[in-house]
This record gives sequence, C-alpha cells and structure tokens, in this order.
Amino acid sequence: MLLAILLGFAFSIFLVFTGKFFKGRISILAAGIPLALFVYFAQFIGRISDGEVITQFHSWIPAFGVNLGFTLDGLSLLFSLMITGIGFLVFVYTSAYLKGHKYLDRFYGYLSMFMAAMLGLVLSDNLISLFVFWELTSISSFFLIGFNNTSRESRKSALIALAITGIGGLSLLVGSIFLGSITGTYSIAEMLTMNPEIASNPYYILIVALIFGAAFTKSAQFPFHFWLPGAMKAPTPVSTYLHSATMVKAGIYLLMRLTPVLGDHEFWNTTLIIVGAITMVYSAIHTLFRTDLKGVLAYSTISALGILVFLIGQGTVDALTAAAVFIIVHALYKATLFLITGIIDHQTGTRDTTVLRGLRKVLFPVAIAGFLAALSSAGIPPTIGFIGKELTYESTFHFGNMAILLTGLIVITKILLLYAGFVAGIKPFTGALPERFENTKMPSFLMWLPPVILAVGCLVFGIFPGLIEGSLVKPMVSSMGLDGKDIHLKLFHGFNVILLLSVITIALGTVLYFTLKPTKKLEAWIAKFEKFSPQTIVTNSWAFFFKFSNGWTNLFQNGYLRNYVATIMVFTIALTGYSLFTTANYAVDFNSFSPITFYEAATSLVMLVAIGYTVFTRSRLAAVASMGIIGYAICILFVIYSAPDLAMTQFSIDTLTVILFVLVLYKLPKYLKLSDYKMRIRDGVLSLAFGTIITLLILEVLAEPVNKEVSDYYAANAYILAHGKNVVNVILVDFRGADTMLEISVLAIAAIGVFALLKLRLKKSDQR
Amino acid sequence: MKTIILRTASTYLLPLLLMFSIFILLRGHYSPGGGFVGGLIASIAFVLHAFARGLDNTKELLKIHPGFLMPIGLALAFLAGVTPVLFFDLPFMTGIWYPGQLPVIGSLGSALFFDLGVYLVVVGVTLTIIFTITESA
Amino acid sequence: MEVILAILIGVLYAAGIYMILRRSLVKLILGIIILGNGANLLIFLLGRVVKGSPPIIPADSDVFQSVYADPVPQALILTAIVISFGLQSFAIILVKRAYKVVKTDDLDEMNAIDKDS
Amino acid sequence: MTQQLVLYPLLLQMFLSIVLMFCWRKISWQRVISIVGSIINVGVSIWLFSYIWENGTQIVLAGNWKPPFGIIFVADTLSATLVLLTAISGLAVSSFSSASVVAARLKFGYFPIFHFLLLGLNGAFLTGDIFNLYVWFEIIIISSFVLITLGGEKAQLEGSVKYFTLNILASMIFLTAIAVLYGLTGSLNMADLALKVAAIENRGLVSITAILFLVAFGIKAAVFPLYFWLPDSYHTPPSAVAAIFGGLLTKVGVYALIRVFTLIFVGDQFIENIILIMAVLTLISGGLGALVKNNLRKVFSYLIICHIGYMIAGLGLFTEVAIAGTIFYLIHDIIVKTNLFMVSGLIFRMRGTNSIRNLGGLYADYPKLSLLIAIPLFSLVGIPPLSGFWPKISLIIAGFQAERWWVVGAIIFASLITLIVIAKVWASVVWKEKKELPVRLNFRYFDKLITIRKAQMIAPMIFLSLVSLYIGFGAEHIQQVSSRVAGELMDNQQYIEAVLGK
Repeated sequence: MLLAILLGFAFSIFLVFTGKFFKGRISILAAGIPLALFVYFAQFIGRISDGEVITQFHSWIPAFGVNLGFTLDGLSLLFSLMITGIGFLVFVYTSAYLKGHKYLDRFYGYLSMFMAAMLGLVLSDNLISLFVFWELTSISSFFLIGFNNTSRESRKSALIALAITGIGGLSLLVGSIFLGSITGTYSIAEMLTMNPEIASNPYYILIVALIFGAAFTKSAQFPFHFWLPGAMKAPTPVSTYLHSATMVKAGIYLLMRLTPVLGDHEFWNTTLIIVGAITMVYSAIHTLFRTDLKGVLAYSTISALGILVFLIGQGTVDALTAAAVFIIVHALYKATLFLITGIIDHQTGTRDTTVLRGLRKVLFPVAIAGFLAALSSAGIPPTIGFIGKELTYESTFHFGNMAILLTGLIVITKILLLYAGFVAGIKPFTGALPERFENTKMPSFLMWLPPVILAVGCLVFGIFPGLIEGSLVKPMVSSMGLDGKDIHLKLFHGFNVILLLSVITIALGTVLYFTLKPTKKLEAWIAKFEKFSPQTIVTNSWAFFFKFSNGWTNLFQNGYLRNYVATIMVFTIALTGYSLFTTANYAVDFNSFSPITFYEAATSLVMLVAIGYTVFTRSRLAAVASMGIIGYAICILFVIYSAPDLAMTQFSIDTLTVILFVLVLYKLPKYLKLSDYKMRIRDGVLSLAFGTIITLLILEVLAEPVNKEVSDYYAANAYILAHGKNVVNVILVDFRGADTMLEISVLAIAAIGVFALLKLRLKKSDQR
Repeated sequence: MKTIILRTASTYLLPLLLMFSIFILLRGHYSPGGGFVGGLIASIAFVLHAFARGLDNTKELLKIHPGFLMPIGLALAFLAGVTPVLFFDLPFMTGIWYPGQLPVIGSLGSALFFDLGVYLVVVGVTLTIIFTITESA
Repeated sequence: MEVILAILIGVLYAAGIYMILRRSLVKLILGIIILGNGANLLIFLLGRVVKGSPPIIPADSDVFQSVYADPVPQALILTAIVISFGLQSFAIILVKRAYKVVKTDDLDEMNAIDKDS
Repeated sequence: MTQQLVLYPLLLQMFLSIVLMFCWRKISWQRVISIVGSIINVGVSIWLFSYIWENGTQIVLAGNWKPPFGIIFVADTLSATLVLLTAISGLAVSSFSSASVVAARLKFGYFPIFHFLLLGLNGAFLTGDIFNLYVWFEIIIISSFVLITLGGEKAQLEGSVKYFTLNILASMIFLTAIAVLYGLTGSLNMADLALKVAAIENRGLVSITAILFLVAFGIKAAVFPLYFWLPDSYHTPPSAVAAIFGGLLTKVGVYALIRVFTLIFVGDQFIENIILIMAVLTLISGGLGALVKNNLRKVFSYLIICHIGYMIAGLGLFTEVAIAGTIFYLIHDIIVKTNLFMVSGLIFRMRGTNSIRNLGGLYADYPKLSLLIAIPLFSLVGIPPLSGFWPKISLIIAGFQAERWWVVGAIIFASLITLIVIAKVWASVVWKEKKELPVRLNFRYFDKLITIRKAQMIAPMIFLSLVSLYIGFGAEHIQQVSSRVAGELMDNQQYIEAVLGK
C-alpha cells in the first residue's frame, strides 16, 4: 500500500524533471497510474467483503509515535476506489480538456500528488500521518485552484481555500495530539477499544470540537462553506475531482473513521445533526438563483456534504448505511454533472444557465449522461440515487422524537437538490438550440466518455444494487463499528410513507424546476443578502484584523529608536523593580564599608559634576570634554583602589576616544533640536528609576558573603605556575588568554569596519 | 602644528617612545604594563610623528600599511596559542616556558609572544583608525 | 565609601540611559560610553574594592604576603574597556558616516526605511 | 588528535579569518579560501558531532587550567549540533556570498569579517565560561556591525544605528548581569556558577540577575518586547549577510537563553511565566507584523521574530518534551531561515527589487527555481512532512500536559499566520503576472551572471533545501538528537559533572 501511495508522489516528482520531454504523451502515462491503482485496490474487494481488514506497518518516526500504518477496510476501500476510479476518468478527461496547455505537465504533477495524498489520507491508521496527508491535500488543492495563476480571482480563491482548510488542518493536528496524549497512541485501530474512556475524559468535548473544526472546514460545512464555491475557479477536472468527489469528502471520511472512537455521545450527535442540517438546507436554497452552472453545482455539493454530516450525526445503522450509499451516489452523479459542465464550457465557452439550451442536438452522448445523472441526483428510480434517498428518509423517519423535524428538513433539501440536478443535467440540453451554439462541436471521446461511464454507473448500480451491497456498503458500515448484517439494498420497498415522501419530493421538485426561472437580475437582487453571509462576515473581520495588525505593528515598530529603548527599559525596570521590591531584604550594613577619604570625595564630586554637565550642556565639544573628565575621574578611582593597569588603560583609551570624537565632531553642526519638556520628564523618570534599581542592587550584593576561591587560586599560582607577578597581566595572557585573543580580534574587526565605512563607496548600480 | 621644534623633537621622540613602549610591553608580566598599553604608546609615537611630519612621511617611514600589522599580530598571538596544540599536544593557550631567566623579561614563554601579538594588533588598529580618519576628514 | 560608589554607578547608569533616549546621534554615543563606564565600575565594585595594594606579587616573593585587590574584575574590566573602545571608535565613525549620508544628527529623521514598509 | 577536537572549529575559523586578512583585496583568492575552508569546517563539525554523539560531553581546558579557574570549552550535544548547523549554513552563505556580494564589498574585508562572525558563533556555542561568552558575543556583534554597515548605503546606516544601539544596550545589560553574578559567587565558570547560584540564600537577588540575563539575551534573540532592532535592520544589508543573520544571529540569543535558564537559573516559577508570556506575545507580534509588510525581507524578518516565539515557548514550558521541541525547531529554523534570505537575494537579483507588490512572474520565467524556492517557504510553514512541522507536535503535547491553553493557542495562531503569509508571498511573487519594472542600468541581474556565479548562488539553496528535506523526512534522527539534548539540558548535573568532574 505504501508503494501505491508513493507512486503518485514519485510520478509528480518525475514530472518536475522530465515534464518537458513528454509534452503530449504524458496523458497516457499519467492516466495509467490511477487505473493501475484502481485495479490494485479492486482486487481486495473480495477479501474485504469477507470481513477481512488488511493492515500494513512501516516504522517512520517512532520517536514521535508517528508511523506509516495503513488499514484497508470497507471504509478506506470505498474511498480508495473512488479516488482512483474517478481519478482515472478525470485524468483521461483532462488529457482532452487541457490539450496542448503549456503547463499540462504541472497540472498532472499536482493532480497525481493530490491523488497520492488522498490515498494516504484514507489509508492511514496513524492520526498524525493522516494529518500529514490531510495537509498535503490542502496544499495540492491550493496549487490546483491557483492553476490559472495569472488570474487574480484564482489566486484569491486559492488563498481563501488554503486559509480555511489551514485552520481546519491545525485544528485536526491539535485534536489528534490531544487525543494521542490521552490515549497514549496515535493509532486509530488501538483507539477503537477505548471509546468509553475517551468519552468520559474531561477533554472529550475539546477534542471532538477540534476534530469537528477539521471536518467542517474540509467538508465545507456552514459557516466555513464559502471557500468551496470560490474553489470552482480551478479548471473543471479539479472541481470534479477534488471539490466534489474526493477531497471535500475527507472531512466526511474523518467523521466516519472516528465514529467508533468518538461517536455515540450526545455532543457528537447533536452537533453533527445541527451543523449538517443547517448546511444542507442553507446551501440547497443557495442553488436556486444561481445562473453559473458551476455555482449551482458547488452549492449542491455543499448541500450534499451537509446531508452526509447530518446522517453521520444520527449515528444509527440506518443512517450510516444511507451515508455510505449516498457517498457512492453523490460521487457518481456529481462527477458526471461537473464533467459535462466542463464539456459545455469547453465547447460553447459559457456556463450561464440562462442561455444554455438545446445542446442535445450537438452533444448527444453528453445529454444522455446529464439526463441519467440528473435522475440519480433527483432520486428517481431506477437510478441508485433513488435507493440513496429512500435510505435517507428511512433513517430520519425512525429517528426518535425528532423524526418529523429531521424528515421535514431532509425532504426540503432533496426537493431543492432535485431542482439543482435538473438545472445542471437537463436544462442545457432541452428546448431549441440557439443560433450561437449551432456550430458547437462534439469534443474528443476522451472527454465525453468519462461522464457517460459514470452516468451509466448511476443506472447500473440502481438496477443491480447487489453489486455494491455486499462488496462495499456492508464492509463500510462494519468498519464504522456497527453491525451491517441486515443491510439490503433494493429499489422497491413496498408502498409505505417513505415512498410517499419520495413521490412528494419528485413532484414538488419538478414543479419548482418548471416554475423558477433564475435570471441575472434575480441573482443580482439575491446577492444583496450577501451582506449577512458568513463569507462577508469573515471578509470584514479579516479586514478589521488586518487593520489591527497594522496598528499593533506600527505601535511598537514606530521607527523611533528612543521609543524602542524606552520600551526595553520599561520592561526591564518593571521586572527587576518588581523582583527587588517583593523579594529583597534591604539589609545594608554600613559598618562593613570603608570610610570616605578626601580624595575619594573630591573625585566623586568631580565626576558627578562632569556627568551633569555632559548630560545638560548644549555644546557638543563641552559634552565630549566633560565625558573625558568622567573617564579621568574613574581613572583616579582605579588608582585609589589599587588597579594601576586599569588606570593606565582607562587613561589612554579615554584620551583616544576624546581625540577621535574631536576629529569627527568638528565637522558636525551644533545640537539641533531638543526634545520637548514632557519627553524629558518621561526619560528622566525612566533613567532615574533604572539608576536607583542598579544602586539598590549593588548594595544588596555587597551585603552578601564573598567567595574568593577563583582569585585566590590565581594569586597563589600566578608566579609559581604562570611565571608572572603582575597577576592582572597573567590573567590576561594566560589564565584567561582566550578572552584577550578575542579582544584583539574585536579591535581588528572594528578597525576594518572603520576603514570600510570611511573608504568604501558603492557605485549606484551596486546599491540596493 | 608643524613647528620646527616639534619636527625636530619628533625625530628623537619616535625612537624613544618606541623603545619605551617595548619596555612597557616586556615588563608587563611583572609590573603594570603589557601589550595593550605598550601598543598604545607606540601608536602615540607614530601619531605624533604624523602630526609633526605629515601623514605621508609617517606612512613612508612605516613602509607597510598599518592595517597590515593587524593580521600579523593576530597571527602571532594565534600561533602562540596553537603552538602547544600543534607541537606539544597540550590544550590551546597553554603556557610554554623556556627554562631559565632573562634580564628585564624574566621567564621567556609563549605568553610573551602572545603579548607581542597584542602589541602589534593594537598599533595596527589605532593607526588604521586614526590615519583613515585624518585622510578622509 | 562603597555607598557613594554605588550611588555614582547608579548615576552613571541613569545618565547613560537618559543620553541614549535623546534624539541626537552624538548624545546617543556619549550615553553608550557613559553606560559602559558605569558597567566597568560596577564590575569593579562588586568584586569588592581594596585600597593601596595592587595585585602584583612583591619582587622578593612568590606569593602574596598581605591582602591584595581582586585581580579578576580588573582583568575583566580591562577586556571590557578594550572591547568598548573597539565598539566606540566604530560607533563614532558611524556617526560621521551617517551624518554625511543622511545629512542629520537627529535620530527621528533616520526613518526613511520604515516608510516604504 | 581528538583531545582538542572541541576547539578545531574555532581554530579553523580563526585561521581562516587571519589568512583572509592577509589576502586583502585579492578577492578571487578569498572566494576560494572561504569556500574551501567552509567545506573543511563542515567536515570538522561532523567529526565533532559524531564524536560527541559517541562519547558524550567533551571539555577542553584553555591554557590547561583546571576548572573553574581557566576558561573552559564544553561541547555537549546541543553545542555540537549548533556548531554543525553553523558550519552548514556558513558553507551555504559562503558560496552564496561569493556570487551575490558585489566586488566592492568583498574588497573591503567582507570575507574575513564573515569568518570572524562564524568564529564568534561557534565560540558562543562552545564556551563554558560566562564572561568568555560575553566576549564571543562582542565578536559577533562587532562583526555584524561591520557587515551590516559594509557599503554604507543610506538605508544600511539608518538600520544599523538602531541595530547598533539596541545590541550594545543588550551587551551592557549582559555585562551588568555578569558583574552581579561575580559579586555574588566569585566565579565565572558556568557549571561552577550553577552550583554556587543554587546555594545562594537571597533568592530575590538571583531572580533579579536572571531577569537581567533574560533582558540581555532576549534582545539578542529578538523576543517581544525587545525585538525592535530586527525589523528595522535585517532588510538593509546584502542578502548574503541577511542570510547568516537571519539564520544564526537571533539563534545565539536563543541558545544563550536555553543554556542559562537550564543550567544556572533553574526552577524560578516567576521567570518561567514571564518567558511564556513573552513567547506568546512574540508569536503574535511577529505574525501580525509579517502579515502587514510588503517587502519580502521585512516579511521574513517578522517571521524570524514570530518563530523565535516557538523556541522560547518551549523553554518557558520547561519540560523535557517542550525543550526537545525547542531544539528541533532551532535546528529546522537555522537551515530554513538562512535559505529564505538567500531566496530573497536570488529574487532581488532576478528582478532588482524585493517589494512584493512589484514582484511576480517567477513561475513563468523560472519554473524550476520556483519549485526550489517552494521548499524553504513551505518548510517554514511546516506543511507536513516538511521540517517545520515536527517540532510543533512536541510543543503542543507539552502545552497540553501543562494545560497552558493560551500557549497552544498562540502556537496555532502563529502557524496559521505563517501559512497565510507564505501563501500570499507565493501567490504574489511566484504566481502573479510579471510586472514590468524600469531596467536598472549596470545592475547585475541574475540572467546576466556567468554560469559559475549562478551555480554559486543556486547550489547552496539546493544544499540547504536538501538538508531541510532531510530534517523533515528524517525527523526520526533529528528527534533523537533533540530528545537527547533535552535530556541533557533538563538534568544539569550531567553538565556540571562533565565540567567539574565530580
């Protein structure tokens, strides 16, 4: 299985380097991969339907508990077949749809990367590696939505999609890690037995909420749904493959996969039912007034995803069976509808439902496919859509005391979706052919065959539901932890309420289809309500957030050095001051200090005056001179306190610094402006506070006991071992010689810097 | 500045100060002094010479660009540091001492070469900085 | 005397910070130098000061006979002073260059780069 | 041979700097010496790392004075890892510099200073003496001052004044902290300090000292609210300089924080909380800044800040898992950030600007290079399984265990912002249509470079991209290293015993 997944990645990397050589021929090569994988996965059908679960394990990063563990059971098998099967058709379709496109190789690269990631996602048993693949699907989706990268709209949509699914991805990551932390494993298989413990864990709600965050964003649930219509900017094969058949179902997959681990809890069920219900009704209504075929399909896809979430939320065998069947139903008809939309767009150049008519005369096979898909979407027998719908009604109808409400909601949704299916699958082909479409040509069979195959699937599985019953649906329901023994799929269940509901649905839907005529005007009028849509709210809050970021950044990073210094000082003073005043013990023993002599007092006084003068004088030269005096005063202190070497050094350095200053300064003008009064007060308070803290700190430290172990060692060994009597110099060249080595390096570097600063002049062209 | 007195004085001052700086360098291990202060005194000697005779004269006298003293000094100090590593299999900067005593210097060891390196670097650095500033002032 | 030194150091720190907070580039450099002096004295004082007995072993002896000043802080300060000298001379030249190129000593005007975001 | 192994990277860099100084103005020589030297350095560093990995912490006593009296160099796994990473980044930037830095700058000591900077970095990672650490820091900052001003353009000078002032301020605070520490303990050896500080009764004083260190290193590491120098200066020097700065300079601050707060100042709840709050605000502030900026290098600068937050958060959580996350992130970040700034340099050479608004069309003009650029960009975001992803697992686990939800929240927030920012960058720089810009006369556009120069620019990117791919896909190995480092750090007795030999 690992190889199966890696194949796609390998191919996309392969294309990076060789894409150019293959030009037209990559299509066949590319389409061969999903086909081969489809066959590979199909051969497991027998074993899986016998109840076997095939697992594989590769160690990857045991240090994190992250491994490539793969599980092939009913659930992952169905998804794998969908991914590779529809993948194959989409690959074939693309070869004609994007024929001769400059970047066809890139497109296949992204597509096969996506396929591989998606396979990895559904096969992974390890939550973290699942997350890895999950993110890879988001990223490949980003690249595919932005495939027309010079279009501003495409880029924007790609960004929005990535941002929304990115939030979800992180939510999944955190949820998985938390789940892993409380169970001690990331393996889903190992978690299966821990449901009760997990449900009673105090973090249960948090974890489930995080997992929901992932599932809802990926599967475009309200209020995160709006990225999906935007994602339709991608070329049609992408919309078909990622944004209807596979990737958006990753969220559904996740919920199904974790049902046995996290499900069967009130929070789980209620949230899913509510969110699913809102999504399915809300976006079904949205399909009504759309005039762009892809827009209609996008919203009907969201609605269908809502139905799936809604069913998973119910969590009964009936509901999950319905969900399992509906996934197949939806994949078949929605992919068909998208593909034919692509054909229409490709051949006629428009997707506007208000002008498209009568195309059956020029695109006959496509019309057949559209018709079948529309029937299946409407749930009209004998398509498989009918079975799906019956099962759905069945489950809601028996769902305790909420049955009436839930059934009502799902019926309304189904009525609206019928309309949507008809608009996409039937409307463009009926009626008279307008003149402008008369010259429409049939596309290559590579393009029309895939939707026809899928549409035929809708019919065949409807007539012979046994084909999927034992092989796919039952194992799938069992892998969600339920007993799927009693599942029997059939077209006709006898005359009962469910059938009546079906009839009502079909009747009302058909009426709706014939009465409602969306126009551009109507669409524009409806668009006014966009003000209240989640998309607008998110866009506006984003704008606000962006403004806030700007304000925040400029508040701190305002370009004024003194503000930076002030902030740093405030921070330092606050922390040290707090510590000093809460913990210190103010024990200053004045007796331990040495008495003050005249020289010391005089030197200190001179220094104080010099400091004051340096700070407040208005002449630069005077400031420099008095700074020199500070240095000399320190020099005298060094002499008094037995540090002759220091005094010598301080003296010469101080003199040199003053000389340098004077050399530089006499070219500069006088001090220009002075900061205002308030500013000086602020700075004065800040600096005095810091000075005070330093003084107090010194007194505190001086009250502590002294440890002279190190200097005693130096004193004792300076002559005996290091052959020197001036201990300071011995330290400099021997005990701590490494410091001195670096010190002269610092000097050398500084000199080079000075040299370069003064001598190096860049030519204009060399500048930034 | 370029008075005759100073010019004449600098002729004698330069060698005198240089001698003094070397003395300070050598005695550093026993009394206040050392490579750093020694280097500074030597630089002052050259700076005075430059004031008196003009920068070009001093440069001519020096033959090489003072900046060149920096890598030489660094190399010397570095060698003093790595010699024990390379030849004696002792750690970096370990003092290597010549047995016996010399006048003025006292014990002769790698520390002295190290200090000499410091001296050269300091001369190089100070002169580079001051000469560059004077040139571009 | 230690108290007076402690206060002196506090004043040096305060003056240094105050100067750094000014708008003039020259004052900024002066502030840094004063701050550096403060830090050096701080090391010196915290290593405990002793009067009149430099850490030089008497010529006639192999070890110290009496109390001596702690040589370690002195060595540290020496290193620190020299390093500061390197940094300061570089800073002073930086002032010169900045003044030549930006044509001002006012730090508030040195923000052109922040406007182009 | 191996007795002095710890010092070899230092001696080699010192040697290179001196030799390069002798080759003043002979820039062809300098290019060759620098690249060859850097290759040797990578070899030496690998040797050191594998030796440490096999034999545990090694020490060298400079001057052969027994600890705590002389200066000591200590290589534990953390130091050896960082030395190795410095060598790798150094090699990449050395090659990149020789192509992208203009000859005028090379003639004024670019390469010697560059190697001094690497020397300083290695020294800071290897030293076991707190004052010596200060001196290494000074080597680093003076080299960085020279590099950041080299060329003396207006923007460079303006940026460097801020860079200079705030870094000097940090050094002064660092020096003050050392003074206090020496006053309290009379020692400078870090292992010895760990013992002596633990024995001090006046905990208030210890706490204040720790805060001073926190501020000093916090400024270097660019942590909120101390990071201001970074966004104002990192976009001004040549991109090769920015690459080594972006990759390594702030990381020295992070290293110092890690070292000091796992070895000397341990177990102060107050400080740990402060660190956590700073980390969270750093994550947020950096992210917000990256979001609003429109200059490629400014965006990256803010991302540096933002991602420092992850490492600091790990330090603040202070569990073995969290520290392992910090170390992993550190390893990833050094490689990727270096690469990113080289990318910005490459883009600059291609188009003559780094303004995101004016960029575009890379995908059409340079499809393969665009994909190469994608690797560091998306590694930075942490698209799994690329390198930036894995450390987040450790950090989130640690946050969960400590029940610090706000920390986890900030980590997530920062990841999301990074994702959005990078996607935005990608969309407008790579995807967007090319904008016709006025052609700059005599500007050395990428297309005009001779092949060898092109190779010198592209090869290091490929090299670093491969390294970051390895970090991502071979996360097992990196995590082993990180866990081992975290284990060593959390048990500071191990370090103390290795140094003082008790």
